[in-house]
Amino acid sequence: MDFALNAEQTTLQGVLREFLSERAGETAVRAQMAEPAGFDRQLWKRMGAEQGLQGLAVPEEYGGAGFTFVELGIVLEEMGRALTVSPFLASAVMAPQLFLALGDTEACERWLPGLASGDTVATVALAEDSGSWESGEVRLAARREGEGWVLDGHKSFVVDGAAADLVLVVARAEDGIGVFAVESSAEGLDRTPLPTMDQTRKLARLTFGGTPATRLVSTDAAAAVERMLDLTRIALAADALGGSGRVLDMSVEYAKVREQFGRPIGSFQAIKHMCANMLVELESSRSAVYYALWAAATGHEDTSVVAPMVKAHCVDAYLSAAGDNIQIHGGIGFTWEHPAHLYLKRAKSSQALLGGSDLHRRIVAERIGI
Amino acid sequence: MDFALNAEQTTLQGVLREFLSERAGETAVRAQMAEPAGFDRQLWKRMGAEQGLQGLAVPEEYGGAGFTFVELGIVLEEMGRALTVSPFLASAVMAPQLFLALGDTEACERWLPGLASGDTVATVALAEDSGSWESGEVRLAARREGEGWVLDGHKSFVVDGAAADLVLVVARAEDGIGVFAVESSAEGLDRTPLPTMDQTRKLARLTFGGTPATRLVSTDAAAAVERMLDLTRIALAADALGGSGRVLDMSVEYAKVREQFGRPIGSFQAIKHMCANMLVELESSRSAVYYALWAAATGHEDTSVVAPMVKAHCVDAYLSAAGDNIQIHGGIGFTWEHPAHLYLKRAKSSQALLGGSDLHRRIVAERIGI
Amino acid sequence: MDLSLSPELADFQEEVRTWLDEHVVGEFARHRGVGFSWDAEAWDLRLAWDRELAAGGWLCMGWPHEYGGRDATVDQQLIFQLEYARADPPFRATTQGQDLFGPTLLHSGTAEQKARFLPPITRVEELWGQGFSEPSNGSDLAGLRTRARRDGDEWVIDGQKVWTSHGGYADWMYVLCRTDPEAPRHKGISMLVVPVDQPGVDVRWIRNSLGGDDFCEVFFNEARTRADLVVGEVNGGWGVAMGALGTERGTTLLAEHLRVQHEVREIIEAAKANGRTPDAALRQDLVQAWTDARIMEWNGRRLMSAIKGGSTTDPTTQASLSKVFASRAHTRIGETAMRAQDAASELVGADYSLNRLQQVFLGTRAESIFGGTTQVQLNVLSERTLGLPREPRPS
Amino acid sequence: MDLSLSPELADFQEEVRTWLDEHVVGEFARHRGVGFSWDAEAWDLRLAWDRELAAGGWLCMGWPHEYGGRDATVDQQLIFQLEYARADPPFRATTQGQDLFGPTLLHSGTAEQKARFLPPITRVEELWGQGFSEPSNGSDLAGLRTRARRDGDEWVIDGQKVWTSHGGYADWMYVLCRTDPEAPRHKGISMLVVPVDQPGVDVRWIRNSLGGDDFCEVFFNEARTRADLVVGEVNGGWGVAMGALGTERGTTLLAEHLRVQHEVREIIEAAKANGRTPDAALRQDLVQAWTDARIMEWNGRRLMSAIKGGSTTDPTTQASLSKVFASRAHTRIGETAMRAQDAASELVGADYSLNRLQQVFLGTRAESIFGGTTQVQLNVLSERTLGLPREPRPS
Repeated sequence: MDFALNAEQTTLQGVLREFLSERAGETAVRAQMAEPAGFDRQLWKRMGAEQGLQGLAVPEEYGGAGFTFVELGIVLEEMGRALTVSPFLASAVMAPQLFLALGDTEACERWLPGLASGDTVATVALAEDSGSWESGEVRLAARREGEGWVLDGHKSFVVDGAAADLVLVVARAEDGIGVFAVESSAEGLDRTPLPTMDQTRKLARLTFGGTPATRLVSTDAAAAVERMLDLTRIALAADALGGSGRVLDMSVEYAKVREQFGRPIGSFQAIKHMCANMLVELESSRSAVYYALWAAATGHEDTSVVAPMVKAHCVDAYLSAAGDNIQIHGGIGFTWEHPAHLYLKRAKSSQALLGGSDLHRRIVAERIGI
Repeated sequence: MDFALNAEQTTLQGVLREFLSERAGETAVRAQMAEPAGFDRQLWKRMGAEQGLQGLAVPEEYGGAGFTFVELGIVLEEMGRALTVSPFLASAVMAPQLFLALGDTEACERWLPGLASGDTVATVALAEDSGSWESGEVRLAARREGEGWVLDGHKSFVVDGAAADLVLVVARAEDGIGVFAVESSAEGLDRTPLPTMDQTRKLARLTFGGTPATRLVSTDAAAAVERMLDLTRIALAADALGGSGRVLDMSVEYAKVREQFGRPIGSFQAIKHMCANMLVELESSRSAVYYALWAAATGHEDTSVVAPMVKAHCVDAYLSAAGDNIQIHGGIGFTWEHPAHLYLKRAKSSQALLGGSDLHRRIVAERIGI
Repeated sequence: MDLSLSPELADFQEEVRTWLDEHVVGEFARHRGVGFSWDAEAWDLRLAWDRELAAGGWLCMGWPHEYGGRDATVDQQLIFQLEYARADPPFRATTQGQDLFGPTLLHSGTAEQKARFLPPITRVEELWGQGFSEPSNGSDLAGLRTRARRDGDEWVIDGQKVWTSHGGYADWMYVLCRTDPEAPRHKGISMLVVPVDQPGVDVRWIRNSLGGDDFCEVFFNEARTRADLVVGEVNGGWGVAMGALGTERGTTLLAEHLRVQHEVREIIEAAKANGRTPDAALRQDLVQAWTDARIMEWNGRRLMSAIKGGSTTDPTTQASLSKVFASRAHTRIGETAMRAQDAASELVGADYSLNRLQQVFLGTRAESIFGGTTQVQLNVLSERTLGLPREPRPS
Repeated sequence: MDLSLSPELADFQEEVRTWLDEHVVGEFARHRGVGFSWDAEAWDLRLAWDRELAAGGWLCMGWPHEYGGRDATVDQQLIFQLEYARADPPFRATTQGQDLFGPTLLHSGTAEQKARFLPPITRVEELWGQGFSEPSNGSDLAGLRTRARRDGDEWVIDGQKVWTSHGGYADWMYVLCRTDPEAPRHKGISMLVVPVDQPGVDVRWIRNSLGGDDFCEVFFNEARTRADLVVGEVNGGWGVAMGALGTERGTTLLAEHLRVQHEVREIIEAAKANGRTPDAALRQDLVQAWTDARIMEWNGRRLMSAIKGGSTTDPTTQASLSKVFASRAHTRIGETAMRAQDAASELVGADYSLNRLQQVFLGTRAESIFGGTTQVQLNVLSERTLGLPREPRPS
């Protein structure tokens, strides 16, 4: 019984930190920022070929490495730390976890190996212009046409929606909510990258006009979507944990060397306590994220309560830490050239994604019976 | 045009501070604390005879001094500072302001002179066991009997309800909400002092069984009650301002003399900044309270928005300052003998009185059209 | 990262659960969750409960068998705490000896001292009080002034201590005294074990802001104790005391922090009873309270792993940040507790008796002060863990 | 305590209101509220608006007639600001000269300097930039390294300044230089007036985190200015600069803080448009935002009274605490602004163009840094206003 990463997991963390700092440092991040659908395809291939990251948590029978959500969380933490611009969240968390939650083995066999290898980039399209991530709010219509299905309507705030080769679309059919696979080349599919304040996480708007789609088989698609959302919430908390860790490191490093009034600013109690409070919050977030990852990995009944809880808590803590980091840096922290603002924006976009923290606390309230 | 007390008002403030520190210091406060209906009748008489405080804001035609709500606010601030145990809020704010808002000149002529001189102690009974201060929630029933009215039901959380000679009861008659004057000797009136966590502010529960009462004439009693509540909200904010000022003074005095690690704790930035932040909040509360007092004094249309706003803001700031004061004092601040906890409790009871801060912000939201 | 139980641990869990089910009955069941570190409420009942636990062999579980423990592993201790929290019996009374002095003696005492003092602690036969803080030094422990001088075979102690939890019940105290006034601040301090029942020791209760008795001040006026009742080296008491305040507090913190989940449940029940749960603003705070309580648990479990050595975080850091997080969160929870009760939050019982939620509101103010203020904890975290420069010494 | 208007002030209010009604039209009306201290958005339009104000005689109202002012009273200035905020025209562009350098010169300049430099400021003919901060010294202004030495009739300046607002538009800069390297830190500093259009001055824009240009760095490489262009005494620049940062900022702060009420209204509108106002948690934050905005106004009005001398609070303290309250509150408001926009808060326009609420979220991060960090303000408040002991100097 250990509430800590084991030796293997710690090694994975170290390898990833080195890999990302070599292959996807700040210069690489900034190179992908300006382009609303940009991501580093070189890096993506290396992630797959050298590290096998995309398939880490995909079961071996579908071409993955069969590790658990804990290992996936370690990857997400490091990517949050490095602000990695890649469709990892969409294609290695959201899409495969939706496939797995639906339990359509045929679809898993058909698509998961491509996702696991990184050859296919996939995403899930759920929210629409209203910005709601509740499947009950879905309006995009699916109707039968001949043997298959066609989709009509739109999706928005689709994570990496402009770059994905495969889109899992949550749509409303006659018999209720269903999930439909649409390939990017499909007829009547139009994709517009949405310029975002956080330029490291790409969103897109998709329109569907009689677009042919394959319906994935499931006994309860809405429940599967909710399971996918819970896992994505935990993933975002892990990303926030990584970012929080990095901004604390930046603050501490700067506070040690920056001198004002003849002494390092890190010797002033105001700055010391700000950093120590960031540490308290960081490590408390770490406790929460690690527990949530373990719960997700083992299918613990707690997962559905813990997922919205840690999402709200950890992104809020991240936003606060990212703001404090700017304050500690002073003027330089307010400039475009300094990375401090990139973390503030990533924290903010993490807070908004899947719905804000108030909404997530409302979900917790319902799930614990308040 | 001046956003500051004028010379006369500053003098009043000084005189009061001296009067209360001489006549109603901590020993006097503690003497009244243990008794759930206790208040210092000697002091009350002196307030009237020597300072004319009870009638300060009562119009001259009703035996008062005819000053404005600004002067009343100055008194309340000083009483909040000194934690004065007296029915001033009930008898010099709530009851007379309800008389004036109702506009029943006959009743004003009959009762206000006694309130203004301090010979009569009065209060307003509005909330019931539910704790709600909305007149729409009132259930206590008034019915005609012969020429007069009788009351049946209960009231709770009545400020100084056990000590009052005259109770203005908000009751539900056939034709809607009305205000009824009941003397303490009235038949069928039963009063139970309620022991409270904040022992400086006394509450009572009153039961009425066929109790004879005089109905006060008014075109819109509910509106008059709301006006009285708004003025009481501002009064509580002024009380909170006084308490906040005192806890900051206590903190600063202690931080200057208490030494740890070979230096006054007030030389540590953590303590300095805690005190400076208390100052920022104190003075911002002061700006808010002074504006609200002026708005109330001049009948400004802003009053109904500002009243719940400053109540919520200033008692929340008070509670936070009272907590910080304990922290700065360390262990001694946690003892019964030290006055720090008295301020924490007064802040908390001010927050609960008339409904919590969330409720007050909800009222603001409605009034500004959100 | 693996929180699942081995078959052995699962058996142990079952054993604990069964014992608690069978023993948290009668008066003990009627006093679930009564008491806390900062109060002496229902003292006799809690003492009786401690003796019940002792009889079951559940106190001082990690200590060696020879001193009355059961050589339990850290994992077993953790499981016991989790089950204990689930059953919510009265709060233990005699934590001073079990959680603070005992572990210190185990670490730094002589064989004779251990044999003499540890078994009565495990059997709840002798109660202990801590003599560390003084009126002139709270956070700055090393500034203590109580002095002890040798007089033949005895130490003679003069001075005053304060904030001794439950000191009025103590049979013995472990007291930090300055034994070499010439040495630098940290170097002339010894930890002496002093019997309370003697003319030179005067213990007075301090009433706390809840209106209850918990802490004491203790006056030493030529108090005496045997020369060999020094824990650790003479003049080496500082290091011994730091050990007592350090990593040993894993289970103590955990017991306090797990208890909070019951409080939060009680807050939620209060809100429901007042019809306040539809209030979305309060709902947010209730969820925040629940989140905070869960994080306290997770921080505590990480601390236990750190104590086992199974974590990259060192236990001292983890204990310190757990404490800062918890005291801040618990204070927030206390405010939410009052709001959930609405107007009734003001009403107390006869003789100023407070309900549990009111106790939380007032009592949590002590948690950011005692055992090292939040400010001191933040200093330590920033300097020792983050490596930020120390503040300049006064010139 | 009397906020009512005398008949004269009521007339003045009417005059201001009428003028604004007649002039905030066309492009100016279409750009209501555009711009802020920390950005150069719509610069040309704002410059045109400043010239419109100048033509109306509304700039530098408190200055003597001889320099282009109208000798307005503090009350008149306050009323102008309140009416200005109500009309919400574009944010003034040329505040550096009007609010910072001008008042400094009025206070410390020679008659010749005033006659030469003040009228072009009131007519928006010459723009100014501040040269105070340097890369190595932000909050610690007295640590500045830029040096000026006399060479015949001229000063020769070498060094680097940074965070010069709108520096790229400046014709002149007022620059703090070390003119006596041997003197103690605060004593060898002079304030020089330096023309920007010369080979020795190189101004470069710094892109801020909003993606916009606002601040500049300025490199002085043997830059030259006339010997008599010193404001105040040679080596007396510290006191002159402190004046510039001190009590003169009443109207500047007020203008910024009153603007926030429009932002809060816009936030409320955004929440309504998103159907989010039934959300009770957001409602609480919207009311908090409105409360904060009102308190900013009231703090600002108290500051104006303090400047008049009609308050027991000294203006420096009031300015400092207004700033701390406002920067903290404004940051909170920025976060509420994003939440009110919900998912759409992430979406920006072409070329990273941000809506006003997004600008508030990002831009407010500068407010607790520039013009003296919150930490420095809290130090000053605790030491000068509360009289707490200074921190010990490093030994």
